[in-house]
Amino acid sequence: MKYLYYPGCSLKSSGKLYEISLLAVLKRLGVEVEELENWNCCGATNYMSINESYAIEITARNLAIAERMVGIEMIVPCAACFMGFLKTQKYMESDPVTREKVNDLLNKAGLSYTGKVKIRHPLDVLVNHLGTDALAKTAEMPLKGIKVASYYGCQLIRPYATFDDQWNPHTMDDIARAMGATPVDWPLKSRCCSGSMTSTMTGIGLRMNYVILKEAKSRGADVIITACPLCQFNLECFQGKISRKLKEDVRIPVMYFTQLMGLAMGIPAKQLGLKQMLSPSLVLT
Amino acid sequence: MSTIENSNKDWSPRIIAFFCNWCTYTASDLAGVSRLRYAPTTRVIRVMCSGRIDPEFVIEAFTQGADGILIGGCHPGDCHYSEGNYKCLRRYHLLQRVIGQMGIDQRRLRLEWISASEGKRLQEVVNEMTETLRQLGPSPIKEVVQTVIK
Amino acid sequence: MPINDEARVGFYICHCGHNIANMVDVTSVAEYAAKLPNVVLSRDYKYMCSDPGQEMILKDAEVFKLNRIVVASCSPLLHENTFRNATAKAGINQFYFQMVNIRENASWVHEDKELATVKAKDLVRAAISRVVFHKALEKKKVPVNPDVLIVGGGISGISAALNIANAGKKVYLVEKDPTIGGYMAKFDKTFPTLDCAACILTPKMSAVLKHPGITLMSYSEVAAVEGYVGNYQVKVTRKPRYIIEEKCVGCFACIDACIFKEAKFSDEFNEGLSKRKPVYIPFPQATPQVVLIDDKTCIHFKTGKCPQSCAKACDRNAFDFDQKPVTQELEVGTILLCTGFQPFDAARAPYYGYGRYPNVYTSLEVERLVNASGPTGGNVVLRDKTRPKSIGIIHCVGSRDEKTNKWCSRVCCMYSLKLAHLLKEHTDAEIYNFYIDMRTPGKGYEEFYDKLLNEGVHFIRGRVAEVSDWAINEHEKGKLVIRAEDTLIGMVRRIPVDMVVLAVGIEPGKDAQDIRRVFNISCSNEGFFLERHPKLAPVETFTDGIFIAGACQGPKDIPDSVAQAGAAAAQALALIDSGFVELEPNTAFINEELCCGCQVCINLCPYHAITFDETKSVSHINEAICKGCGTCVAACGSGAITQNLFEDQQILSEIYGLLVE
Amino acid sequence: MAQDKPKLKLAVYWGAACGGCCVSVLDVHEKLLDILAHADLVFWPIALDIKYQDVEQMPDQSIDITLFNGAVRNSENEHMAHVLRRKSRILVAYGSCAYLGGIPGLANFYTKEEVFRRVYEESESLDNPQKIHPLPENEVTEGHLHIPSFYNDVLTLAQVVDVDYFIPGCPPQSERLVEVFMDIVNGSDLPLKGSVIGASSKVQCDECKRKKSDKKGITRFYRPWEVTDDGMTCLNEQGILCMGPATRAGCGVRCVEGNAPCRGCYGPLDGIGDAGTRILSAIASMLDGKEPEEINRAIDSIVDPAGTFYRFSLPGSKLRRKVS
Amino acid sequence: MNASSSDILTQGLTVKLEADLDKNFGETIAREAHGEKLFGCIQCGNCSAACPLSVWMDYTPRKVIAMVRAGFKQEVLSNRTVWLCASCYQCTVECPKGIKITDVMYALKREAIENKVYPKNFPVPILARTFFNEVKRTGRINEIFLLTIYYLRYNIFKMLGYASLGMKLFMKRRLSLFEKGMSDKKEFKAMLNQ
Repeated sequence: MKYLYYPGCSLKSSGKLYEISLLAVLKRLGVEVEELENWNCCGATNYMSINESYAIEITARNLAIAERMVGIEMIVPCAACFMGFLKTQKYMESDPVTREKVNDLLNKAGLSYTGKVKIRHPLDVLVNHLGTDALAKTAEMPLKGIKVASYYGCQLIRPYATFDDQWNPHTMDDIARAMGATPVDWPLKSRCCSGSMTSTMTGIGLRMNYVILKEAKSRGADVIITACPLCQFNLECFQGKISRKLKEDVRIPVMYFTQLMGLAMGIPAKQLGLKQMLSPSLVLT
Repeated sequence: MSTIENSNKDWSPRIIAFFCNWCTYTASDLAGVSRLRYAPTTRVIRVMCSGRIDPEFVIEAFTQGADGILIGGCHPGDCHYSEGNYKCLRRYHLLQRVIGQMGIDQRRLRLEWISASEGKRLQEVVNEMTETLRQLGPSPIKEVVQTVIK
Repeated sequence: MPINDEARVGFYICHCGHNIANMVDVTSVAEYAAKLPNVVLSRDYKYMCSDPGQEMILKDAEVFKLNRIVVASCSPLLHENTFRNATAKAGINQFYFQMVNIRENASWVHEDKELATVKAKDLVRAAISRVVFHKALEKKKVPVNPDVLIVGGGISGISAALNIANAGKKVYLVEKDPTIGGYMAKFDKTFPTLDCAACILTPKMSAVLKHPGITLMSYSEVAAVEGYVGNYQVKVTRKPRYIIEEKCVGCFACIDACIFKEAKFSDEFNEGLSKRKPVYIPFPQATPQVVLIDDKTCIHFKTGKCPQSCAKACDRNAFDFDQKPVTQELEVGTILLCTGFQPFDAARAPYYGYGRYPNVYTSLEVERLVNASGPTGGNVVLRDKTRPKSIGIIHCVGSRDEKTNKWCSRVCCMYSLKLAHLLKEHTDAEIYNFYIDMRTPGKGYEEFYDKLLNEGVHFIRGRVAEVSDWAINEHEKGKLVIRAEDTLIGMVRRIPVDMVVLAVGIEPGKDAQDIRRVFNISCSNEGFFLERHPKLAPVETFTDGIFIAGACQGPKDIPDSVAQAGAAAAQALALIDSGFVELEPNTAFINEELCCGCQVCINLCPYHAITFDETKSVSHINEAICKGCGTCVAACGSGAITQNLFEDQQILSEIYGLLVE
Repeated sequence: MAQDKPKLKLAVYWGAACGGCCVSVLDVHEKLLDILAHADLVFWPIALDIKYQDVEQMPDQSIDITLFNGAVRNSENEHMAHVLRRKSRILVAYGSCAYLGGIPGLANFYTKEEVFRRVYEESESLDNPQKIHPLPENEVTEGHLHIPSFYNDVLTLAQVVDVDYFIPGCPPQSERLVEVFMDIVNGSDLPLKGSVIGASSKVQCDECKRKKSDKKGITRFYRPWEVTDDGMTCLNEQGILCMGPATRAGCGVRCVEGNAPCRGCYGPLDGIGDAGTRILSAIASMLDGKEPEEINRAIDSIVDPAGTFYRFSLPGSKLRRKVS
Repeated sequence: MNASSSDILTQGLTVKLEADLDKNFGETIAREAHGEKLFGCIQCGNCSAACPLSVWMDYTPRKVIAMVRAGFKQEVLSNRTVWLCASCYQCTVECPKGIKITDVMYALKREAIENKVYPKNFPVPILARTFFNEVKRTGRINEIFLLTIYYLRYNIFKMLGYASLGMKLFMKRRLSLFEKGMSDKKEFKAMLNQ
């Protein structure tokens, strides 16, 4: 089993721990990945705000390269990149004007995209391809008694993704369960974390993260797991500041789901980047 | 020469449409009642069932100058005469092969299942087919048939 | 193309007021037609279907010795018969007529008058070149069987059955459930008059049972329908109740005697809010008053090891555990479909928490809760037996939504108001109605809304985005929080309540598609049965002799359902009283001189109308059985089969006419 | 034999033909003597040394009957069609090629260029390194050379000149020829001009002795060598594509009698506009299957559908030739 | 100003005169947002209630849609509602009329930038613009550079608030100044510069 792999900018910087833990887990599961050559930024939400055609074009370029590398399926772990790819595919599929225009540009750069690449999120690959039974077998040190609040954020499951239930997503819960932990049912699973607003509209951004942290804690969660570098960054790195500013301790371990999996699989903490975390570390009993 | 070519508009194709009485013809009535606008390219011939459509009608229409032929019947399982549409489907697929071998672009012959309630679908199909035929341009068939090259 | 010098065609084009004339230049079409071969006369007229229009044909036929008539106007499905009759009155065989559809097929669907006119001319030319080859034919008259089949025993089916039976006709009423009554039987009060549903429905139910003209076939379904208008053969399958219906008197001794001392199984009639035993009667006033056994839960059927205490308790020996489905054949002339609707499944709107939060109810569940004969005896309590102090009623659940059902379900606003009133009355709770638009078009409906506005019920105009147990303060703790924008104020509101009522919409029954196939009728896009014309033929279908009424045709409240049932009954009676129907002579026949006996055609006929004559070694079509689809015609390698009204030459001339000036 | 009537003048000519039709005339065997008792052969290229110029110099209408076999393929064929029309009282399109185009008519699936390329450039048995194509006009050392020009379209006789009667068959049954001829000699009422003569008014199945039933339900077709024919059952019912259901009888069901499927050389019945679509529709009506995939699987087993259905009738069909 | 500004009512806070509307605004935005069906909006407010940020907006999303189609161009573009949209798509998936409200918001952002009428010194568009230029320049994003440039443009003092967090991350080796860029930027740039 081999996939192409598009890390995106975040996984190379602030989301570095996502990349190393993801790669460690995939390696353990025997899933081979090959990084997309000479990839570029997906444009994220900002490109859509400034110039939509550019946003589509630069993402299409990545798709074209994937197609050239005969990568039929490509893993995209960052929620924003993932959504951006799906959106680009959707536009190119349904809008002939966009399709032609983008292909024109691609052709001039010596590329072409015919729509063959299938974009998959690691959650999709793990749960729907490998299956939770297979995952459970790899849990050498099951996380007995650990209560996990899965936090999906927004763009991972909507509006285009189809690998999980849009209204009540469960793939991360499935994984947590396979790792021996207990998922917590809570209503804010897919509520927005404010994205980059923690840097722009700080007051609002912090407050939005506050309600998420607080609700997870009040539901008895020991840890929040995420599948998006920005969600993880916001929830983890700002929780100290939030606790100080709002005078309420909302600190709680916030990990990538891959870090949690790694723990259960017995992958050394260092290889999962657990030593580099800012939030409290998960206490294993 | 048909009247359309004599008009001063941009070229627009002529589609002979064979519609079954129960589903597609009714859908075309529904499109009318719902005032759904579509390209004025079709000329409907009503038959009781798509099973009545003789492949010869299609060839005849082509040789008389039709740019496209649209066959409309009930959805599989919904035929008013229980299975006439399947009989149409079998003839259609074999005919498609033959017209392909005859050098006729197979997009000029189209079969669509359009139920009595699908006025909207009828509108889409006619517009789509009109667009396809516009891109294909006027059918060369009539001229080829009438002009012997020695 | 061959020609026919004998034909003298009279051509007429209709303005249809402005309907045609606005988009098709009718005078230029008329002038154009006048110059076509065989055309003796060409006229345009404001309304051809009017009496003067038809008179014109009569007079012209005589003066100009016409023997063919072509009318360009609306769809033949609408007025072909009108003009055929006019043709016949003019002394011309009615099949020497051809209609050109330039309204539905041209003026109503195009925007370019020039092109629409060109199209009209092409169509007219085709009709004229076709009509020349028409042949004189006769319609076949077939008597109408006066018996009527009504499918569905809800309020529509019940009303129609009584209407028709009271007119002295025999009615078979087939109901798939063990009792008639439908959804109305579940309701407590009805809007806007608040009269009790049971009080007005149950007398009708027993009237059906007692009526000598009505044969009630409950727990039965129509398996197959054959034949045609006036002469349908229907197969009805009765499901096994395991009780001999004629013997049971409804004493319920068996239910008391059931080996299950406690009722254990979800009670369908109470929407699962109470329990019943495997042997049960759906509700006390069920009609017929006959118990039945649910073989999925009965110990006898599951293990074979039940002492059958129920059967032993029956002093009339009404039990028969070996009952099997029984199929009965009926012969009827007309059929009324009153198969109703199904409520929207609230689980399909996961954002409202149905099935996730126990205190989220559907409106039907609340109907049972407020009902004095319901599971709580009319005492409105939550699942934990506490009384709600605040209740949110969410309108349009499943309706007006592209993700679920696009249409307005028409009844939800009114029944939500009714439930608000009843809940207020029963609990004195704070009640919030969340609506998108308040729709109260009906007699006394707006007045009912006025009444509610003054009863202290809150109205918030905004679609609820979510119901959740996410509390952001003490006030919200332990409650269900409804989040909606109060659009009239422009602010988002979070309203914590104890109970949420989802006003679920109306959608086509889950078996609507199967029913449609059995009866060979059409459904509109959303899946409701399609009427022949949305305004002028609202209870007829495209299959002659089959009528529709009630919510199977579209969302409807009780008064409208009853009214439509009356209309359908009147249509059926009119057909029966006319005594006979005329059949199109569009049948096929085989020319024995050409038939080679290859038998390709025989299996193509869905009606087994074609048989092989071994002695002559030719095939033969029984025209009484032939329905005129023409599929055999296209299959004949010898060209030995001809379909009346759709002969090869007629269609080829039409093609030629369309394309060649 | 009484010689009170003057002898009829008879001509036989071949256009684009294989020669089979001429042989079929010889195949009347000793009946030829009966014919010659009543007729003089005035022109017959394969048998008599009479030149075109001789025919051109005959008075108009001086030939009583001309049997024209072969399609019109080149300027020579067309020229002689016009000459013979002028010289003959009755012009008969004799055989499938003259009647509907026949086997040479299959060239209408190609253009003249494609035919030339195949014949003069690609043919396996060819030695033509310079890829020389024939030219109608040529200067050679001996002088100006003219050869007939090759047409792009193969034509039926009736597409070139007015034809009185059609005798179908590849080749026509010799017995039929004698019957027709004797009718004319005996002065029987001649059939309507334009009729197909010497054949039946029903299709092959009428005369075919094989057992037919209403169970067609074909799921795939076989070429004759792929299955063992039971010798009794309708070939189509066994999946062997037989053109019998849409082909005029008159040959004595010869192919099927020889356990080979009918190939359609007698053409369609009167009033059938297009032979190919007629058999297409009949064959499609025998198919089984409701899913497009199933149907197409069955169709895939028909080798060259258009070539099969229009094997003898392409130039005489509605489409006449491949469009592009 | 157009003639109606002299109207006596213009001093009112809750009055809008026809002459001051941009009647094509709705059409323009609908087209920009890929033919979005915003004219099919039934003003149910679901978007507003679903939006996690609407409580901080000047106008709720529902009201924005109403204003767009009525032609309140000035008001819509110059307020901060559209810039508070975090593109979480909650409104889009919930809209009963299938309006892709998030895409409408994107279209409004682009329109605002084009018309240069977004709120002055408002951080969101500044970050967006910075991000845009960075990618255009290098093909990828280095968050340290991105944020530095952003704060330089927006408000250098605000950056101080993040200094300690930045330092912590830097110490934990979670941020670095030198990340591997694209190996070949030529064709990427060529594509964008066309």
